[in-house]
Amino acid sequence: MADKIKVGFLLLGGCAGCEMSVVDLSEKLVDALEHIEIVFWAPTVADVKYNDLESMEDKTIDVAFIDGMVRLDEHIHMAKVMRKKAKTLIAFGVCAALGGTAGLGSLHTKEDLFQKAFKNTPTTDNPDGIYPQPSCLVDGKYDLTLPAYEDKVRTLNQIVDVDYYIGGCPPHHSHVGAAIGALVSGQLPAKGSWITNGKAVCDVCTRNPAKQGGNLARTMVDKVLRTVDGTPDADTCLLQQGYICFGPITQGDCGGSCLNVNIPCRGCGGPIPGNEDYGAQALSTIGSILKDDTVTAQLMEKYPNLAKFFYRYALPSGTLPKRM
Amino acid sequence: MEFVPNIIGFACQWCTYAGADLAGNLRCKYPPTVKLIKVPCSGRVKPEYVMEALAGGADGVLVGGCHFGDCHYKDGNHKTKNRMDMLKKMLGDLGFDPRRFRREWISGAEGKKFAEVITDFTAELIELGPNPLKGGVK
Amino acid sequence: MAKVGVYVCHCGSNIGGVVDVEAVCKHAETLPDVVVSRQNLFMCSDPGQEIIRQDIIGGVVDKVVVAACTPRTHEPIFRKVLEGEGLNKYLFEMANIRDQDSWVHANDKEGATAKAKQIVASAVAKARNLLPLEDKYVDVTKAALVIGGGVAGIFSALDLANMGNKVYLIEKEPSIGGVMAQLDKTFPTNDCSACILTPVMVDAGTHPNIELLTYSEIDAVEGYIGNFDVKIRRKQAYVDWEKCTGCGACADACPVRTPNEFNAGLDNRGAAFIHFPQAVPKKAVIDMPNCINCGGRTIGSEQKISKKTGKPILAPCERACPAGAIDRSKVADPNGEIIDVKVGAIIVATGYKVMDKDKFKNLAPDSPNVLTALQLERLISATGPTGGQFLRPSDMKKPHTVSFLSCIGSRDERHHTYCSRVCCMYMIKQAKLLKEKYPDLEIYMHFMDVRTPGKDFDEYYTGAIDMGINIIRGRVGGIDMLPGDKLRVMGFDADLASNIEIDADLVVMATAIELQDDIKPFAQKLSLTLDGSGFFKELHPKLKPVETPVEGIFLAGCCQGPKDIPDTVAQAKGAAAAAAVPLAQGRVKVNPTISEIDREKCSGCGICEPLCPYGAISMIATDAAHPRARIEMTQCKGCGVCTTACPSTAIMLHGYTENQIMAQIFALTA
Amino acid sequence: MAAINLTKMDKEIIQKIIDHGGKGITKCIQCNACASVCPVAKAGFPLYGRLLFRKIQTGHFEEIIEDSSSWACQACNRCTEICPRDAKPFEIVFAFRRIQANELAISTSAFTPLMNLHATGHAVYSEASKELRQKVGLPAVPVTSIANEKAQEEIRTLLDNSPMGELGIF
Amino acid sequence: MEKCGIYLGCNIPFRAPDIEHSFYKVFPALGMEIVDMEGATCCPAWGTAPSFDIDTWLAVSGRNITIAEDKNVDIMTGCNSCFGVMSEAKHLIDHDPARKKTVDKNLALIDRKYKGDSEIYHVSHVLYKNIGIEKIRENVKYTLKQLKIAVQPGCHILWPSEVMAVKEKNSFFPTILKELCEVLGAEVPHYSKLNACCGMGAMRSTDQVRSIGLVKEKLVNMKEEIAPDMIVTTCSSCYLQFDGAQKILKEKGEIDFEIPVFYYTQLLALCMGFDPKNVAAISETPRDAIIQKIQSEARLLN
Repeated sequence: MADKIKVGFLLLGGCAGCEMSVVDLSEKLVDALEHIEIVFWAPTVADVKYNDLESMEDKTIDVAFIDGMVRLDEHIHMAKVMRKKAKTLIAFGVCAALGGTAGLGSLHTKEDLFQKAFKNTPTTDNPDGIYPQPSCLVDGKYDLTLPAYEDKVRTLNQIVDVDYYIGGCPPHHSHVGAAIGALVSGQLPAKGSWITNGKAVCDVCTRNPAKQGGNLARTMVDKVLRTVDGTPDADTCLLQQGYICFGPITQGDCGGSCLNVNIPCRGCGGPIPGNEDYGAQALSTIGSILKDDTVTAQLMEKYPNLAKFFYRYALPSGTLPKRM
Repeated sequence: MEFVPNIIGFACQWCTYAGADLAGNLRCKYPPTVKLIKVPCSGRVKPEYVMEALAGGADGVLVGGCHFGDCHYKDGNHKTKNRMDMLKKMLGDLGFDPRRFRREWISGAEGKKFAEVITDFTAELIELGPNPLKGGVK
Repeated sequence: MAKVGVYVCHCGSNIGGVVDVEAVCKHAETLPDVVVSRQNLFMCSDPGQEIIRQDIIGGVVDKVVVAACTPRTHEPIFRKVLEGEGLNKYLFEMANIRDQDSWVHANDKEGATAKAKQIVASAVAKARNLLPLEDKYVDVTKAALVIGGGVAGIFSALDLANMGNKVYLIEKEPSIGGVMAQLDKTFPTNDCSACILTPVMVDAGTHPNIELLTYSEIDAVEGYIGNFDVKIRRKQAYVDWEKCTGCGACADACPVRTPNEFNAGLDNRGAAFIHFPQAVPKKAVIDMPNCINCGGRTIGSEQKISKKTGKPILAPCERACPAGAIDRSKVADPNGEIIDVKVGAIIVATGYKVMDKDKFKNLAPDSPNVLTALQLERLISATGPTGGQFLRPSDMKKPHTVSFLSCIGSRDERHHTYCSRVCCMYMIKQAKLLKEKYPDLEIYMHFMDVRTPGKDFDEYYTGAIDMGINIIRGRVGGIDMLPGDKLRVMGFDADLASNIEIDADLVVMATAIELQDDIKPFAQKLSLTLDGSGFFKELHPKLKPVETPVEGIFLAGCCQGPKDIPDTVAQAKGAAAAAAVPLAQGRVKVNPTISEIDREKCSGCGICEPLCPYGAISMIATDAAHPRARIEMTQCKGCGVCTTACPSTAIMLHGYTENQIMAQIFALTA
Repeated sequence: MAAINLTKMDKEIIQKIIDHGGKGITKCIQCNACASVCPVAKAGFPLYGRLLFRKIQTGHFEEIIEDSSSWACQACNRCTEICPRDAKPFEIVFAFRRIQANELAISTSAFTPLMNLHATGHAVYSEASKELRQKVGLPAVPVTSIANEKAQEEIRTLLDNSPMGELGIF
Repeated sequence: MEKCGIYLGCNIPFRAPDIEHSFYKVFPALGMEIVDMEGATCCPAWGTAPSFDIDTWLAVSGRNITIAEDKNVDIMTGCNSCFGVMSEAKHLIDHDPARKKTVDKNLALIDRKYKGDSEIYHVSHVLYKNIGIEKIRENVKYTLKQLKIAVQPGCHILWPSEVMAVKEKNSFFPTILKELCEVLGAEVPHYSKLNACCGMGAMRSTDQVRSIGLVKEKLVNMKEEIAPDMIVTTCSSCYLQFDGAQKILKEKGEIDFEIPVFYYTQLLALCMGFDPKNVAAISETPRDAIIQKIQSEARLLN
């Protein structure tokens, strides 16, 4: 079929979980394949090499999905290549969109991270402290290289122009399905937008006190609990109970998956459209709803690193962190 | 050239902004470092604004609100305290010098205090030197 | 594209003498969207305003920035100019380059000019993003509330009532009258205080438009100018005022002795008491914390029946009351009764208190012969504890030597830095009254300096010297207690340049005027602020002396700052006139710089709902599963707390939008 | 006495007083409260506190530098406790004393305690004390610096390295 | 047993060692262990370093404080002047970071470090607050019934109250010493010049005549208003002044009476039955008669 949409998938620094969501579409993916043709899927699925992509003609891919964050020079290079080859580029999942959890690595130096990863973990035996080197001459003649480690994590849009964003860690397969559906039907929002229903997790959460009304209407949070401190009541708003939940601040395309299993939202869905800085807004919203400064102090004690708390999935995209 | 810090101040119109006006009435002297952005209440100041200002290269940011018990809107300043105390902590956690950010309660009667706070803040910023993000990519 | 006009004011030399106005103008021209930039010696003058007017008429500009003084005083003036030429008045922004620039950086002209450029840039950035706003109006309740029944409150209430307005006059004591009712005579005419005040109290008590609510306090104030909802707590008197005739029989019968506040603690009253002889309304009150529940019977408990007679045994107060107004078996609510009233304007006239002598440890506060000046007023008053006889408290003997100490707690950094304004004069009054009555009395008055600004005041003072009253320049540092209840006043005579000692029988201290200890929570109920001295802050010290930052709430009397009776009455009448304006207009404007919710954007998380200090936000279900927030326009006061919290960026605070503030930040970091 | 031409006075003394710890000098409003309870004033010394402050405020210096009244200040601090301007009069008197001391405008009797302090660590010391102590059943010397070579060295180090060390007293 | 560092100063060990000895007798008997502050120097007296240079003053006072800090004890001073000098010094060091910096620099010269965790108390504070009136009552053997005492608290224990760790309820009408004397059974009437200065200290060395003039005023006032059997003080300077000046005044014929003078712990020691040869053996104004009277059998409590 000539008018099949040509799709490519490229994984940068990530776990390929987002791609698993695509696979999780199962029969729906098979149905979709009537309309789409996957021309590139590396390095996860297809036996293609980067130079296969490099050698493609520009703009031959209709829609490219890139998942994972940007940490290596290789990521930068491949993102740029894919941008050239793709007509439409989607930052797929929260790592590509906002940096993801691995983005918190930016709060540590490269040296610290290397030490932790290659020397100080209990299961590592590396007394001489030998670390991966970007290039190395073996036997005096083999010039071997490894991708070089950048100083900090970046989001995809800090490297190339991004047309659309999809949140989630990973995105819920139903959301991926809906996004692919939108692609196929051509009903996409304005360029630069998130593909999302645009509402907070609270909007889909059955525990939202605003839906209960009356005595159950939302009140100020009078204590702070972590999930290790107890088991939340399964019907009451987690935030209201003191389990700090980012549901109000986070896009709810997941359908409230975590809340459904009694786990507070940590924000993988990304900020609601209009918010530029997830962590700053999370701090502002949560700071607003805490009853008084003793509760605030409690929060700061329970979560000793606020940057890692509020920016769990979004640090590299933060207004201030991205410029540091 | 001598380093003159650039301070952006978010000032509640009822207290700190009025206090700054009073400093003028009293002809208090302080360094010409602060530029106030008037807000109805310090509770209107998003933490993001502070971060934006710092990211944009401001050497210091001040958020000025009313003393507890004096808020024109009853308790907007309590929200300010919660948010800004956490923000100050988070700046440190981000590896950004939290001394570049101050949250102060300055009433409309405290013109002298306003001048003192700015004088003191300016001196501290001179000691800290320019914001390392000055001229950084936006 | 906006067409921004920038108008830079010299403010005479106030700005022009420090800031290089020409350079600021030039800089403004380089800013985006600025189409014209002009300067004038006084932008707020007619010719200054005319410049702006012409540019609007000519279509040159559609957004106006004036760089001058503070918007807190001058924004309304310039907004009128826009409005007059048909331009939306909210398309205006002020750059404060005087109060916050030239006045404070006069020693650094270069720095001040650089800062002025930045302030103008910030204002222009905001102006480019300004949106037109529409004023809305609501109807006004034609009634007023006057809080405080002292001389200020009484005069405010009378004036408003005489203009045809319904007035609620509330007073926390059982009677109106305030501190003036406690005074003996008043300076500089020596009229008897009670003689001039009592008829006015009666006027207020009988005026058809005035509803007197004494023994009452403010519980809560909600709403806004024109439409205040006030909850008044009428304290429980435990005496049926409908029946009480004010005969005082219960007070005579009551066995309790507790310090009498009206006599400044110089004597005692019963737990059942009448505030003072000329009280209005003249009604008895049982002060329950001090009631000893005669016969072990608390209020609301059944009467005991006499075994002898088979009749109920009555408590002394019950038995004494000829009108049957006291029934201790009746259950009463100690919280009192809540009365809801709706008013369009409020006058705060809560008065003051004088400092206690206990704070002044070096001045022998434990001696009964050291008195505050208010205590002396009571001591020499015909209705006072001694029936007007001048006797010192320790032994009820007539004093021969009296020392007066001024500025006790006033002009003192450890207490109050301000001058209490009336002390010099009332002490001279007291000294003169005493000297007139007892010419052989030796009187020494210790002043830092004597302050007599007022009509006929200095003549009054020099008259005291003519009478042989000794005026000494020098503050007293200590008092020793001598045997025989005498007091050794250790002073200094600046003119003799020598230490002096006076062996006094009585020492009178002019303790400072200050507001009541519980004034802060009260102020908070009304959203009013206190100034650095602890008095209620007026909107402008010169031009808006009775207005407050809360529209529709006005100030009268000493709650705004120490003042004498003529000034208090003048201000009370001024406050009444100001409060009458919205009542007469019939409608008031609702400030359009308030928050509004974009329901399309709202996610219905409900975070905003509990944050609103005015309960203006409610969650309305569009369909059951998706509630959305709504803001009640008349309740919102535009603080923006919800705007800041909203994670869906669905709330816009008009006049302080995200775009506008961000634009200012960008301008200031450019 | 001829009139004092205030415009010709030496106002630098005010800053000097501030530098020596008398920052309250500009606050004094001559209310006389301090003098009313001051032992120096009551004992009849000519240049008691508040007059000293006025002299300083008006730029008198040469006229007062040799006056010994300030050395009668007992440091009782009753003035500090009551000063309505919180000017801390005691600090001003001592600031003036320090100016006098550093110009060595002090009585010779002040030197003995200083030299004692430097030599033994004690401002007041006499050999006769040994006998007194033994009389009441105590060891001839107490455990203070008088019996402690190291302590004496320490006090000398502190004094020699201080501005006082420059005055040539020790 | 609680413990406290004893700071002797100069006057007590060298001019009135019987006061020193009374400390060693009284405090352990009341359950307070006394810890020596070896190598302590002069506080330094107001007329020395404090009159020359603030930082030198703070260094010397700071050094004395470090001796107690090293032993983990608070400081108890017997002399009001020492108490005032060191309390003010501590207040300045603790509240003025710039001064603290200089103190640290100076003390580093002698390998010492000021920590700020030892409080400065006066002997009368320890007796009143830590030991307590009741404990004293329990340990007294002889009562002072029908004896009248004029108390002299002294200035430096009263003002500036801001810097003091223990404050009187009203520093202008102090009661701590009065209560300490009353528990011994004595009558302690108020006299009007209670808080007037005795004239000792710097004034005495500057102008003896004027200094003695002040103490005379005070003595006459006591005599006229209450005619006490003895004067009791907790200040070693006041003690020396009252004790020494009476002799001079009497010789000059300015007074015609003598009132015995005690430092409070001397009187307490006598009431507890200690030997006057140790605790009250040196004075200019005779006090043998009153001592005998105090330790007479008639006054023994059972």
